[in-house]
Amino acid sequence: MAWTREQMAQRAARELRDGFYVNLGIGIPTMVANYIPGGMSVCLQSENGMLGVGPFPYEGEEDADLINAGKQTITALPMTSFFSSADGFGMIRGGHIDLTILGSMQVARNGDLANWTIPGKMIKGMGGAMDLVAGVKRVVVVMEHEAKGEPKLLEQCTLPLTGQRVADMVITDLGVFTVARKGEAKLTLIALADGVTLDEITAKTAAKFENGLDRAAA
Amino acid sequence: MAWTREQMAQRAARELRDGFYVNLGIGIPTMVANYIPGGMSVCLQSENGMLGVGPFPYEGEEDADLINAGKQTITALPMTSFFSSADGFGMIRGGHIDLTILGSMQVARNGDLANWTIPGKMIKGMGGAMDLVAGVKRVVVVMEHEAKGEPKLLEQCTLPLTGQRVADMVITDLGVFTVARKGEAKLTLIALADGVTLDEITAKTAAKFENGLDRAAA
Amino acid sequence: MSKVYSGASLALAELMRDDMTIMAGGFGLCGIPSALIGAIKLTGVTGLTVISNNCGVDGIGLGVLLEAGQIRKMISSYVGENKLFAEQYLSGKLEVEFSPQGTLAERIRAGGAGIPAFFTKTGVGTIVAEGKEVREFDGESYVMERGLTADVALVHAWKGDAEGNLIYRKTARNFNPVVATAGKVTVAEVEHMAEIGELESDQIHTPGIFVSRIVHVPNPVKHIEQVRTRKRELAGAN
Amino acid sequence: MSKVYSGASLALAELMRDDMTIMAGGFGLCGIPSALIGAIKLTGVTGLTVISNNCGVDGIGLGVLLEAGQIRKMISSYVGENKLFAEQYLSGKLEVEFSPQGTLAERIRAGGAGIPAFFTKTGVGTIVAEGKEVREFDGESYVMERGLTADVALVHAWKGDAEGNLIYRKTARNFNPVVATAGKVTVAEVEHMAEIGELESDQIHTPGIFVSRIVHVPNPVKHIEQVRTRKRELAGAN
Repeated sequence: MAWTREQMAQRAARELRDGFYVNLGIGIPTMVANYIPGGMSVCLQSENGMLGVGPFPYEGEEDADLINAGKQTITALPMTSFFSSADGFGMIRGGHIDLTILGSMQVARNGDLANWTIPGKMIKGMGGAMDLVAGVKRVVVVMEHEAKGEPKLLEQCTLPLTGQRVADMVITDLGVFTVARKGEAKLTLIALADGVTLDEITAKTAAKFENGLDRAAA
Repeated sequence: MAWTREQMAQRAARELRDGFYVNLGIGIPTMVANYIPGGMSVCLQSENGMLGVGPFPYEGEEDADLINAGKQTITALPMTSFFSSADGFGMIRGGHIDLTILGSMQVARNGDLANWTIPGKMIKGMGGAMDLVAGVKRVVVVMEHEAKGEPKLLEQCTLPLTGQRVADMVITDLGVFTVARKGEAKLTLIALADGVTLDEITAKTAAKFENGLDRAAA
Repeated sequence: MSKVYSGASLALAELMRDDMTIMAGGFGLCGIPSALIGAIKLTGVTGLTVISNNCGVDGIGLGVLLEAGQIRKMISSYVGENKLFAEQYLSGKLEVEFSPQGTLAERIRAGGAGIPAFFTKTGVGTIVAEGKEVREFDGESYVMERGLTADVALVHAWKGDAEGNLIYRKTARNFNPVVATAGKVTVAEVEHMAEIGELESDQIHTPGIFVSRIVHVPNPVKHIEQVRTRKRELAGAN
Repeated sequence: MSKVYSGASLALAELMRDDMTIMAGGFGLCGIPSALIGAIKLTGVTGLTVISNNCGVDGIGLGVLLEAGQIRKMISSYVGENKLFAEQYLSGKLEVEFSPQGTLAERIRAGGAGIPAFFTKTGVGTIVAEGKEVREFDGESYVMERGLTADVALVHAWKGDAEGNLIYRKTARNFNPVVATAGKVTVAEVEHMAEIGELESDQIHTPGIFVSRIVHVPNPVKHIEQVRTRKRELAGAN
């Protein structure tokens, strides 16, 4: 009865605000673009050098010179601008992107985030993930609550970190948590997926969290 | 019988090489552009954001959006490119400019250069001078040998420095000196202006120098 | 949420306060945001720290704010064209921090790109390096310089659109592209307002993300500091 | 002294030697200097250190040099698309230094702009910061990263001219403009060779000063890693 991938994307889309510049990661985060509320203007950035990412091209209209950071063919919009990767990451590092929505392998109670490597497996590299979590104003993680029956929300990450105390919110198939990036570590459950109980999410979460459901509902 | 300003510029022009990217300071250095040898291709950079500086405009064709680093109206050439000041100084700091020719108030035997301020007078600021002497591959100074009867080539600069050990060559109205930028301080006279004697230039130079006239002539 | 404002004063509404830090593009009088500077004068704010390569000339550009006594401190590379500047500086009314021009441009770029500090050869062994860390890399000495940001950044562009995309013209580009990145709020004045889509995506100098507010200022008066010309009969001689 | 060479191999003549450091523009297979990479294969040089965001895929782009055993070390942010890479890495034939993508882009820009080191938030508290200086500025921690340069830098542009001026197309721009600034010698391959004056001065992405050699490579084969499309009947739904 947990949320589907589409529902997770839909929930993440509620974090968008009119006028936001947003960087979307690969997978479920990409799907968030399908749920931008009507009338809301949101501009998507791709760190490889593009502001104003359009939808996938029609079949036969793919342009090898026009790809997003996931190396997928995309299209431009009338307001699109292109720039270098150095400028693309200047935007990110300089705090000009309002929101990034990305996947993760683990998130700790204090907002530590691990999503780039599993020791012992072939290391692929972190790509732009470390820059995004360090530089973007607000970091929303969208991920399955568990991986092969193991919780992904932990007291401490066991995988090498992508960033320290960088997550602001975690949306899983079971619910939504907010994370304090400053001060004492604090994870707060603010929503449950339809049909998910507090007991169930507590059982499947390896990090202590506060119950903020009442406050959120109020 | 010393060299005229035109002759000094002419002598400085002998330091140009085909394919060089060159930044010219204000005053006599600007006149060097008039003596680029025929058939030689030299590209002038202006640090405010232009590569390929053309001659002054015809009367009535001045463009307020087209000035050099001396804030003088200029023209563009077919190969001209424009860029930001950050990029203009990136070229300079990154060692992409082959040669700069600039004026100075003092040069020391070890290549120290002082050309931006006189303590006690109103400080105007260094503009781009410190960047140029620190970043350009080769720095040629063109200046009067004396200022109000005082030598400008000294054992040590008395004015606040623009850069430490940055001058490669000094061209004055009395002669030409090379300067060692690395290792022991070493100033070498390699040419005398027409009619100037070794005694005269020695008397008017407050820095010890070696006589390299024979070697230069050989 | 439109970025387009119908006048320079409106474009600054609720942004200005005493003792804030502002930044302005331009080199000499070339590419300066004159209309926005004029609007700042009208707000009457004082105690400003102003980051800009120059400080205009008497009565033009930032000289207007100097005249009105609104500037407390300048961070510049060269202020030689301004008599009033000398007076206020010598009388102690005005504080000045000189940064070499290339270092200033890079400090602004760094500020906009989230880089708090970097090393440069420029200024090593000069008073610019006094009080700053000097460190050797690969046998050469470099001085550490800090990034710069501002509460409000002002730029002048040739063309812009409602998205905030900007294109500059010739050497009027100068400091404007980096200044545009370094303001908490960046306000742009543009000579031509284009329709969305009119500016070619590959040719935009400042992507709209950096610009919060934009105002159309058609046919601005442009001043030239050093008119230099050649005579027509000399054509070909240069 | 013409910068124009009539073929990719000629454009690399006398530049390549064993154990040198090269740098290549491109992101994935987009905007990569394929012809120049092919020409490096033909030179047979080995022991290369290669600075590039990715390492191509098997048989395409830098994958070609990997296949030929010419690369000793990669400095990249992501190499996940290359099976051969994994093999060579695990067998100890290949050394890898990972740099976060934004840090890598900035390190290359810094190298080209004469900046030996800078501070960034990216990677603080991760293995990327291990062994590097971490310092606090205004209450936040930053890690010091070093600039990067190369003996030879290779870029791919859309248009170029004999002066070395370059214009890139869409997201094929990516790392190319910064890579162009960071080579002791930079070699550019261009899809279209323009006459001098044809490229608009305000629209040049890489000024000619950065480009030592240029070669015209018309109609290059371009590969796409992830073809994603929408169906026509869904028009308007997105």
